[in-house]
Amino acid sequence: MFKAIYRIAWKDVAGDLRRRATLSSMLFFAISVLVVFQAAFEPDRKEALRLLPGLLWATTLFTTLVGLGRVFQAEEEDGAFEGLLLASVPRGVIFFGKWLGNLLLTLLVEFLILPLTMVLFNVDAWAHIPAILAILALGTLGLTGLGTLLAAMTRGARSRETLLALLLLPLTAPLLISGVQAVAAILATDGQVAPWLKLLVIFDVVYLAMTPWAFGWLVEE
Amino acid sequence: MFKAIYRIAWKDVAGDLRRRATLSSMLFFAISVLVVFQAAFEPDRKEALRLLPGLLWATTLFTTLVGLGRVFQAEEEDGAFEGLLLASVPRGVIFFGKWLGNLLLTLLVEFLILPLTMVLFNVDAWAHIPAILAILALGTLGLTGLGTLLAAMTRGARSRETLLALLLLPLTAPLLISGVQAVAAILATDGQVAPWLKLLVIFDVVYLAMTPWAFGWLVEE
Amino acid sequence: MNPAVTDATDQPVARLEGVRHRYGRHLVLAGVDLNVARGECVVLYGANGSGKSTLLALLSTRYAIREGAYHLDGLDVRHHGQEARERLLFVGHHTHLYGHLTSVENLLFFSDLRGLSVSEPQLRRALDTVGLAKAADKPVQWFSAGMRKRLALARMLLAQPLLLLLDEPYSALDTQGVNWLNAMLTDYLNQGGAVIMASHDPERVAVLHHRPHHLARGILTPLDTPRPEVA
Amino acid sequence: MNPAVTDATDQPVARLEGVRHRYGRHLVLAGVDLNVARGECVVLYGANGSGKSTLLALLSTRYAIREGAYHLDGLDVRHHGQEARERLLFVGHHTHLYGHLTSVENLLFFSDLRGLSVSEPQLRRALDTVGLAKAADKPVQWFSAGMRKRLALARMLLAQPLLLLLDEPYSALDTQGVNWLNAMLTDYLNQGGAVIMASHDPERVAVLHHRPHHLARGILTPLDTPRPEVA
Amino acid sequence: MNILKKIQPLVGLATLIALAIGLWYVYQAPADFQQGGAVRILYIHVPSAKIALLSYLFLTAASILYLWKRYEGADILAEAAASVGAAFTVITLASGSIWGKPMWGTWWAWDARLTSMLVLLILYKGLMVLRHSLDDPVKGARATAILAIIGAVDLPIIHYSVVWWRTLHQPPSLATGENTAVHITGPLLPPLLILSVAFILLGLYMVTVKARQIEARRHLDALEAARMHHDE
Ligand code: HEM
Ligand SMILES: Nc1ncnc2c1ncn2[C@@H]1O[C@H](COP(=O)(O)OP(=O)(O)OP(=O)(O)O)[C@@H](O)[C@H]1O
Ligand SMILES: Nc1ncnc2c1ncn2[C@@H]1O[C@H](COP(=O)(O)OP(=O)(O)OP(=O)(O)O)[C@@H](O)[C@H]1O
Ligand SMILES: [Mg+2]
Ligand SMILES: [Mg+2]
Repeated sequence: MFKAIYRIAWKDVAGDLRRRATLSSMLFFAISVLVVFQAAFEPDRKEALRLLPGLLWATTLFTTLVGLGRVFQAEEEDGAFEGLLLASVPRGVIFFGKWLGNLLLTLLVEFLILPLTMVLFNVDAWAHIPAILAILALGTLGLTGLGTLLAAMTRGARSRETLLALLLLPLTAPLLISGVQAVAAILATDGQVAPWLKLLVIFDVVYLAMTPWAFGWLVEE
Repeated sequence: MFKAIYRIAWKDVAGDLRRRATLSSMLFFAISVLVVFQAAFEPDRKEALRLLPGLLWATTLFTTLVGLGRVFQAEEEDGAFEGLLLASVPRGVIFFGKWLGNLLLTLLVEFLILPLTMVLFNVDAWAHIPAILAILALGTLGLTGLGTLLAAMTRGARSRETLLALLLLPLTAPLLISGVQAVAAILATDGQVAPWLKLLVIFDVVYLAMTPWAFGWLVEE
Repeated sequence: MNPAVTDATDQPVARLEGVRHRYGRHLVLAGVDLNVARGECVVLYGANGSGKSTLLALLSTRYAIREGAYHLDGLDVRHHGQEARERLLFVGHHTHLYGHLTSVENLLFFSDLRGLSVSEPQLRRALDTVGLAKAADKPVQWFSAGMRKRLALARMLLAQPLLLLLDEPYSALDTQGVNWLNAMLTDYLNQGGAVIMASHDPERVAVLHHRPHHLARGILTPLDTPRPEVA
Repeated sequence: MNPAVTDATDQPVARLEGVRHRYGRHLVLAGVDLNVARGECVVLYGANGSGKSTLLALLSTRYAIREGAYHLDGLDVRHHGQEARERLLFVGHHTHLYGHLTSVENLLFFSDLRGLSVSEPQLRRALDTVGLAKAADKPVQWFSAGMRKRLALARMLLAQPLLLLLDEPYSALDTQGVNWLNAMLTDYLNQGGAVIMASHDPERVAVLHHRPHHLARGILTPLDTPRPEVA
Repeated sequence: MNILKKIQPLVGLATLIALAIGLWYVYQAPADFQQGGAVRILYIHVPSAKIALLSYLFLTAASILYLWKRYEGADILAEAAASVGAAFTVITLASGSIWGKPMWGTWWAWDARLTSMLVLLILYKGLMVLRHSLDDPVKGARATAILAIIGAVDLPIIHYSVVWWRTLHQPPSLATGENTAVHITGPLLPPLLILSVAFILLGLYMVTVKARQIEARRHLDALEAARMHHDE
């Protein structure tokens, strides 16, 4: 069973890493999002510190969103997803396989863009990097879990990207808010991180408990 | 020839409007992007006025980006794009057809989100709506032109959405900057709009002159 | 090949009773009964759009049985979907292949998902059998129609299914491919496997010892003649 | 049907000379010569992966001719791609259909792109001919394999191509569909059209008056026997 | 591509000589009274910035040639130029940032030159990724060439939009590359000139090496394909 999870994730990640394209293109995509924010909002140094949590999370969100299309793309061709469903593994395994591949790539990108954001926006918060990373990772668990489910749901839908985004953004709004507040609290040094962290954990637990089950329902025809 | 352009655009737009899904989901997507920005940056009223141009353009950009995947999605199934290329119309006509459909939908969404943004962010700039719309439309011409070309280019690519975003964002930087500055200049009342408008026009002319030609090269095999 | 063994070898491999299926309100299957025993090959004929592929999708558990009963190897498929999937293999219109993986990797992925333990030499031997030895390490996306079909069929050499479901298996295959497929199927049937296939090609099926059926207006009726398809 | 007329009716419809094609550096066609006149049907046989579909893609102008010459109706296709596309119709492995449009809309889209002026009754008559009258206003995405194929072939009733290119046209068609297709092709050939098709199905082509060719190792050779495909 | 094989040792030798002379000069050159030893970064920074930009010119020319004449050699050169250009862009950005910290007190500022350089890096990256994301090498080559040309038209627009953006109405709060008080005169100049030449040679050398490597890889792929096809 773990072999199957691993295999599915491997197929996605290896297929991507083989071309060494995905990771670096996600990274550079994230950088260009930062450039867009800079061009759009032109924060000065003080403002940048205030906007940092928002910048980080908005970038994470868009990067995840844009990456989600990829998750089931390979499954689109020639009925590959049907083939996956005909395999004699529980549906949950298929879901976890898909999710794992997605999670790994997203986490890697986040870890890389955090220092970059600080450099580009001139924010001096190097001491807080581990804490911020932990919060990002915590949020990403739930975000990619829900995202993977939604990607499965919108497989084959017309205007798929739009639909995916449309569903993901409102559902993850609470996650986004608690993530932003948690990072802001850490940067403020006297802020209260605990309640926001609790909220993040609740989201993760809820989403990760519900999504494999929902996935099973979804693919039953 | 115009009939063919119209037909291709019709197929896309009608197919989308028939389900009434795309337009409204694009619209709601745009709204959720605004909500994300609100949650991420929490601007106060004064700040919101300063951020308004950036908010509008960033939302436009992400909406276009997410919509681009759709442009060639219908062509993906069962060799439909190949079929289009086997039609006895010049390649430019195919390009313009695809572009037109995309342009119309994007413009519609922009026109709808502009008042929404003002309401959501509590910005009082109602008098400037026509001017802002004109600037948005001007920018959208070039943006969708380049976007359609890139969407054609990345047809069948792995991690397509990421790639598309990666290519589109840097190339549209001047558009974004001049668009943001033009809107900011209008809001500032004493700002200089003309030079930015000139830049927008240059950008449009360059892209709309180059892209049909590039498309022809692209599909020649 | 050595189709998976069960205790009660006398019970039918697959048994359908009064299976009905509708798309929306359009009734495609209006009560289908079918019994397939070990070593038997059932061929479904029928006009375009008569519901053959739908029936195979139901048999493959891809669609859930809503009305009627389906037992595979004595198991009620409704409640034992996963066990049923372990026992069957479906090669349909679609090849279920990943374009960015090579032939070997595609087969490897397939066998890992099924929990089969096959070594790479075994895989390569299977590829050799289906005539793809030279294309073993080529990404599948460049394959010609027939090469894809061959690769999809190569799976039956790895899995040892109790029931084999084939949807128009001969399409896209060249003469040599058809001969090879028929030889392989004969082999498989002799070893106690069961086959259900949909086809429009009585000439090619003729070589196999089989029971033809005809699907029309949602009803499946056995045929006596070996060349049954009438317009 | 009334295939497009040109002045010089004695010149071949299509003439290939020394056409070579490579994917990357993999040479698939190593100098192919072919002449097809009005009223002629050329059938390409060959093993899986021998390059039949590639040859048809070149003939359809989908791939550009890099080495060798291709004249269609006297025009050099290299410089008159668009005019060439006006004169030919290609129905390949893929059906070029849009799932979200209905049958009628798909045909309408096709004829608008080709600049044909067909009325809706004409469309519906064509759909009737191919046996899809009942599915005329159904979105294509729910069609069975054979129904898609029929719809793709219905295009030849609307366009009046000089040259018809078919890649495995019989696959997925039921017996009635095969008969109907053969009748239609005979008709078309009698009226002076030209056909080039790839097939693995000598039995079904047999009804047509045709010139078989065999493609192997990139070389196309005419065959005398009507049952040419050897392994 | 036989020429490459011939010129490669020559270019390599010239590069070595120029680098040696240049570095010797740098070693001899006085430390700047304002910046101390840090000024030596200049000798890496400025030449690599030049190569990063020149590579794009070269890439554009190769792309046009490829689209026009379909020489595979032009495509190989384009692919090589993209990766060499990207490498030098990274060096420029990194050396600039490292220099910026002591000079401006910050790693990064959104000044015209810096921003357009960052965009250039993303563009290079986009070109490299695009080529490998399309599975058909010919399609990949063609798409990359087209994008490179579009980028070439766009880069000046980007540069000027960024210049105007920063100078038209809101003057940058931080000092910018061009305006800083580094006057390259006197003893700083000769080593800089020599090193610029040396870096141009180095860039050329890297392009030839990379091009030959790409050519070898493509050849290998072709042999592999031929092997799979011909032992029938
Ligand atoms: C990340 C930061 C930086 C980037 C991306 C950058 C980029 C560039 C580029 C592209 C050029 C070449 C312009 C041309 O040849 O047309 C250049 C030249 C130059 N840079 Fe930087 N630079 C950076 C930081 C700095 C810093 C911190 C200094 C010193 C205070 C500096 C000093 C110079 C000087 C003196 C030149 C040569 C002037 C000229 O040729 O016009 N740069 N830089
Ligand atoms: N886009 C491509 N890139 C690389 N190789 C390709 C491509 N398309 C086809 N090939 C290869 O070219 C050869 C010929 O393929 P083609 O599809 O023309 O064969 P075919 O004769 O139509 O076979 P079939 O009878 O199976 O349909 C095959 O070996 C195939 O792998
Ligand atoms: N997902 C679906 N939704 C709605 N209708 C469908 C769907 N799939 C198939 N149908 C309809 O069900 C009928 C049976 O389709 P099916 O694919 O089972 O036919 P078939 O016997 O396999 O035909 P063929 O010989 O052409 O492959 C057709 O009329 C088809 O239009
Ligand atoms: Mg079927
Ligand atoms: Mg073929």
